[in-house]
Amino acid sequence: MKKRTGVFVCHCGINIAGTVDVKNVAEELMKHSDVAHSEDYVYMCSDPGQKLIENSIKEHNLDSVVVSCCSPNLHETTFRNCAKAAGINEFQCEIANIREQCSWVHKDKLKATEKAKKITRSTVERVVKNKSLEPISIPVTRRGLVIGGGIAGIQAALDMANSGYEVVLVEKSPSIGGHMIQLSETFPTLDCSQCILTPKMVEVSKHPKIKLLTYSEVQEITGYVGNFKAKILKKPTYVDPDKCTLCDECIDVCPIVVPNEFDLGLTGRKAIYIPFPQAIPATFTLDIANCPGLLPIACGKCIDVCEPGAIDYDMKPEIIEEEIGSIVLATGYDLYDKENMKEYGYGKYADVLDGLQFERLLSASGPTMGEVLRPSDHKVPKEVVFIQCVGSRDPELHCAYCSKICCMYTAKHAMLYKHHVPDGQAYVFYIDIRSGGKDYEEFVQRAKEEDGVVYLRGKVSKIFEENGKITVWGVDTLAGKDIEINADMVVLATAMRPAKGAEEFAKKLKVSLDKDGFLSEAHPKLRPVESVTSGLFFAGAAQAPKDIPEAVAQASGAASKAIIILSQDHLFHSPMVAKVSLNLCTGCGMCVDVCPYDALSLKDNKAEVNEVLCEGCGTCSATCLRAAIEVKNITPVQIYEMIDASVGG
Amino acid sequence: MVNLEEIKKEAKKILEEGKVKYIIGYAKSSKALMAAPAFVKKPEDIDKLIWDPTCFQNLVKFLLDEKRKKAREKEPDTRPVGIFVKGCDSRAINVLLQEKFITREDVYIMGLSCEDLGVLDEKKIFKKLKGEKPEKIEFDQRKNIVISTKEKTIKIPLKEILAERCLECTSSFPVISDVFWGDRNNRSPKEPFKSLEQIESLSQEEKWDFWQQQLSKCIRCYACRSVCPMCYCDECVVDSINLAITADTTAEEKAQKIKWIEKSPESSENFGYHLVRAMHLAGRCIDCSECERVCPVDIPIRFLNKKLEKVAKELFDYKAGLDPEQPSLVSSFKDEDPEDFIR
Amino acid sequence: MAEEFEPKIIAFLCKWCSSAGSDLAGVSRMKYPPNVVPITVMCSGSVSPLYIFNAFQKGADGVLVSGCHPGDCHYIQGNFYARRRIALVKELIEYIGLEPQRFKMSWVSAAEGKKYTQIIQDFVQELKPLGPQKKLRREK
Amino acid sequence: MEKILTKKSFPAWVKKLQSYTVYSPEKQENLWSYEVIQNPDKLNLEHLNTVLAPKKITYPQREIFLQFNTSKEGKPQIKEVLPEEHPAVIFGVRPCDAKAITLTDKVFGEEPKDPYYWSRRNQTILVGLTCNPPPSPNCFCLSVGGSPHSKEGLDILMTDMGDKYHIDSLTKKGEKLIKAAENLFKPASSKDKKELEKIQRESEKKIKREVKDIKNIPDKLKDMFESPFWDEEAMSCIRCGICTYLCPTCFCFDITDELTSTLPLKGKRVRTWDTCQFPDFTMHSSGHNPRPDKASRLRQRMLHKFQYHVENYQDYLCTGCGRCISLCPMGIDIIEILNKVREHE
Repeated sequence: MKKRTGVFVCHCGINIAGTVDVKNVAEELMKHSDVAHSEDYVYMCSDPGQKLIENSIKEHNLDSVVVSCCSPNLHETTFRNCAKAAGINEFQCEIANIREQCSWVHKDKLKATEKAKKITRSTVERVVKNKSLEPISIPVTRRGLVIGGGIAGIQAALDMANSGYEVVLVEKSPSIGGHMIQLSETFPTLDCSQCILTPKMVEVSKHPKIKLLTYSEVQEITGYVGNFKAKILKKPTYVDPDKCTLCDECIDVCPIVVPNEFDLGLTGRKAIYIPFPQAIPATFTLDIANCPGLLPIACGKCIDVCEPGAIDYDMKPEIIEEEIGSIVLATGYDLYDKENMKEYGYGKYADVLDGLQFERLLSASGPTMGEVLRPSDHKVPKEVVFIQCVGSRDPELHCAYCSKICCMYTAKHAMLYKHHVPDGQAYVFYIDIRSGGKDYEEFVQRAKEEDGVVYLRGKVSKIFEENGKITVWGVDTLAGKDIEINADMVVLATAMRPAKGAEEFAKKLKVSLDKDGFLSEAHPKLRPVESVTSGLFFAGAAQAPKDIPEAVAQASGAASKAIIILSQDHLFHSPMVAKVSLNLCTGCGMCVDVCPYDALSLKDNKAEVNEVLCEGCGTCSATCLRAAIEVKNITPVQIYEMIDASVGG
Repeated sequence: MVNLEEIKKEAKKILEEGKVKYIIGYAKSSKALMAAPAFVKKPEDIDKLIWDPTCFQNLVKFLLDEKRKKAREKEPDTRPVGIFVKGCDSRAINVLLQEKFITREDVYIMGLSCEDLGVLDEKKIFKKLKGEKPEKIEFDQRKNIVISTKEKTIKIPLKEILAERCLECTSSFPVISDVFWGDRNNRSPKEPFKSLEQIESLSQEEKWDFWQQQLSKCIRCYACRSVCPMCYCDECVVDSINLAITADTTAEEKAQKIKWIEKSPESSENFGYHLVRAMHLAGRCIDCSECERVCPVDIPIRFLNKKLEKVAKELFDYKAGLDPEQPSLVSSFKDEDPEDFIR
Repeated sequence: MAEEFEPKIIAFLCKWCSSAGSDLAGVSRMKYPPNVVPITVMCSGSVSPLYIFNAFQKGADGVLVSGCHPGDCHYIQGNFYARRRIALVKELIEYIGLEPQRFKMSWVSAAEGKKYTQIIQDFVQELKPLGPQKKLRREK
Repeated sequence: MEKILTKKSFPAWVKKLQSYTVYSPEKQENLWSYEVIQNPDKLNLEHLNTVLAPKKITYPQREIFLQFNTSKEGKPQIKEVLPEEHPAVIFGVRPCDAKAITLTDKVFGEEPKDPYYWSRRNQTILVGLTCNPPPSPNCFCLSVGGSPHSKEGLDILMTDMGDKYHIDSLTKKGEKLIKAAENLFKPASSKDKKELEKIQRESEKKIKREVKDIKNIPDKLKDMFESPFWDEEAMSCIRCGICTYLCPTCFCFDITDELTSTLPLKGKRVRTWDTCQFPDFTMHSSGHNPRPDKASRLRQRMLHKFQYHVENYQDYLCTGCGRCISLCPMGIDIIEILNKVREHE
């Protein structure tokens, strides 16, 4: 059945009319059997122009419109709204681009006009077979989920909660705080990490809109943007936080001692423990992996001494299901594994430490109460060698990328060391110094000039223990001579890696990872906090090595992206999605293979489209051998007609 | 060595046990040089089964009829169908499994190795016979074929009259089967794509002249499509063979039906058909070259499919029909896929 | 004298990169011959071989398929599938004796107006000496 | 009027026929095919069955009926297209193929006569060749009322007599051809005639394949419409068009419009061969298909040839050329089917 299409050719002043005979284009299209009306006007996008379109839609009772003008990127919305205003479906309006793709790039008026006719007619052929479509509306569950309770996760959770949305914050360890809470002072201002972080942690725990789930892990995420379902496993702590008074009695009686993760093994802890004094939630956790057993006969000392009876051996793991609308992933980082760093004697010599261990040594609440002492003999180290790029920027053996923060924290370490041990000497081996960032370069200079840290440009070739000292062989490429330092302590700026287990986790969420295992964003420049899966956003070091300010900034970015979704009760999705002709589909599943959005699946041996997930790319339709699947309003039959028009056939 | 008696024994057994609905095998036809498909339902009929180099047909095609039949029946008999498969045929089964057209339970695969031989090429033989009618044929120790016509009896070494595809075959035994006869010796022809060279070495214009001359012969009887086990669509994209319309197909849907090619056997239309067919078989064709065998006007169709088989192997290291789990050639990619042709 | 042969080119441009790239060429007022008529598709991955053969059958003298650079696809992977499919089409077309110069694929990003201009200019120059494409064209 | 023409002077005769388009079987690679003869000296009449019968000349696979040209306002202009008049001679026509043409003549001769068919047919002169030896191992013309030397439908029948041809001119058209080069022919002697009879007798003996008492087949078929017999026979059919497209007697066609321009809408209406073996042949636009499966299609082919056509034209729609047997990819054999029909209870 014939359509009544209106064709409106815009002069765009002389931008189009200068090279294209617009009247001629309008006349030519009048010959088309589906074109009921065509005219040209100087500025279609102007108010009078839009009025003109609206009026002739009514006057000639058109059911579809082609506007021949500039690129659809500019005025498609304008004219679709205008069509809508005149009472026809917005998807019955298409734009023929005769400016950017015609009048502006050609000189010969005759040929440009011929081309403009073809482009316009091609668009008419398309519109003639366009269907009226309604945007797909998706109800939104207006709650957020933040995975990871480090600084990034905390920031994102707070931002979302403070803008009035409920947030579930899931942290796998017993307390939030992440790595930042382990740090002593932070560059470049040297303010105390715990002092600035703990208020935020408390705010989280007290926030009426934040549901905090520590010692918990997200097991599964199903659904799609606006309508995710999360399955969360809450591991039993065997201690009821409400009853626990933090009296420490249990610690005293617990017979088991294991390395303390918080101090990175520099100290020990009991099987029942509180990760660190300011832990949130402030309560004890019974580490079942190391506890002799939950039966009074096995041990049961803690349960005996617990006055308030907070300890409950019968606590069971529970599965919590949460419905959420958008998700922020902030799974953070870990340091490059000891195992890979044998050449530096790391893990072999007690006095070879990694950056975080050294942070603990420097920390006032650390194992040495802030005194810098050698783990081996608790002597004050007089000569300390700091080595940068340990594992980073080493494509052959380790990680190709730069861990970004090491230059700065090494400078900080050296500086703080000098503050603690003014008569000590700090050496830094570096490849080159990367100190981009506000006050960063000045900070490094301060370390060199004020604190006399010796920077040696070069790599370390060997580290070995020799009569109580750690001998470091290296080379100073600037001086061009070999260096040997008999150090008391060596601190390695080891590379930042995605948090352990992040990979499996990413698989569960179907987010793609880059070659280094960091979360890969939808677009490196323009969509840096979004994943390709809509409704899923990234924050912090899980996406790439970052320092605190960057992590916080990205967290707020991710939060606001997440909020954009939560702020509406319905999302609208383009209805130009794939459609299956069931009578043609043989269920071979090739379309399912190629769909980047998991929008396709097989049901009773036929392909099925999840319209909410489908982005309408059409790769399925080109893959299907039997043309059983096509994208609405850009179907093969439309392309077929457009080819005709475009060759002028 | 494949022993026909063993095959018959197995056939008898599974029919008696009712393990299979029926068996698709080979029997003699009225033409001495070509066996015909046999559909054996009763144990007493197994004696018509044969196995020799005249068993050209890729019987996998008949699984399509079986599937259609099942779809029509109210309470279909869900037992598997027993089917004779050669090496190439078995790869076809893998592709059908890969594309979920059949399930493993639908078939009881009776694998037959071609061992060091393969099947005959009738055309090669007719050349040798110069038009005389073969009355009867015999094979002596898988070395020669002895053909008796009214006038004389001639002995031809089998190698001389084996089908081209068999000479270029890399796995002459079934890669998937429930029962198996014969040996599994992989043969590795020096140049599995040798036969293509005669065309590849031509100049652009010579290539065109060759294909132009060949494809303009096409009378669009669609035997190539009809015999191909991969051509299982109810409706062929390029030219409706069986309009997949149902009572609730709207007039508009019918109107939207694209005529990618016309019915006329004109050069452009014939190219349209054969090009699309070749594309649709890329990564799916398992080189049974039935299409070429059945072509009544001798179009070397295999050269089209074989070419894309070669491209798939060389550019994407993809071989069809070896693994039902692998994704299809065009529904997968590698980051390192070549793109030197892209600007 | 006879009028110079003007090849007809159909260009399948992906909406997000190549079409935007050709828009940029316009915005920057670059100049290229009017022989090319663009058909904007959502993704180079949606260009079926049928479209390409059909364009030649309907008398196109050259066909271009252009998409986002690998890794930049708006739809993550569409252009990777396109790359494979088009490679097959290209080999096939050449094999049956159509001049390979008549079929091209390119990566044109939204920022590469210049590249698009260059591609079209070169394409037209390459096609002119070949004359009209009659091999696959339907008799009129 | 019987004459003798030496093989040596055969080309000379053909050369005298410039006013005609001359077709003759030509060997291409392994196949024989009727082609326009450019060089009469290359003529070779030792051909086996051509893949396509001369039907491809008298009833081509594609026929343009008309051209149309529409415009938005005003009604479409339509121009009928008749095949341009060119007299043609076809040499080496096998008696079975000539017989086949007489069958299609009847069908297309029904009122209203088919102008496209007849404008070609009236222009075509058929010069036959006695089949000695038979051109195909599957020849069975004798079973369906033909013979290797049948004159039916021919304008001239040539018979190979070693170094010469016996020329039997049967119609005015035939006379005309001989007149074109009368001096090349000498009258046939009584000796020649004797030899001819011998050759013809022998040629009949050489036809080995046969359909047993075919006369009863039509009645037999009447009662077999519902028989499961067809399911069995059709099992190995792959629904291709070989048997029917290659059949010299099959005449079914389809009519489609082919566009040459879409704005304005222009195109041609063409007739192309179609076949009852394609599933969409009987597909209704409702989606209902009265012949839903291979069995019903094979049955249709058999019943049309040996029941319906007999009822309508008192003749089998089969001339025993054996093409459908020789070229069926799955070895379906029309003779075996008919013989089974005969035994069918």
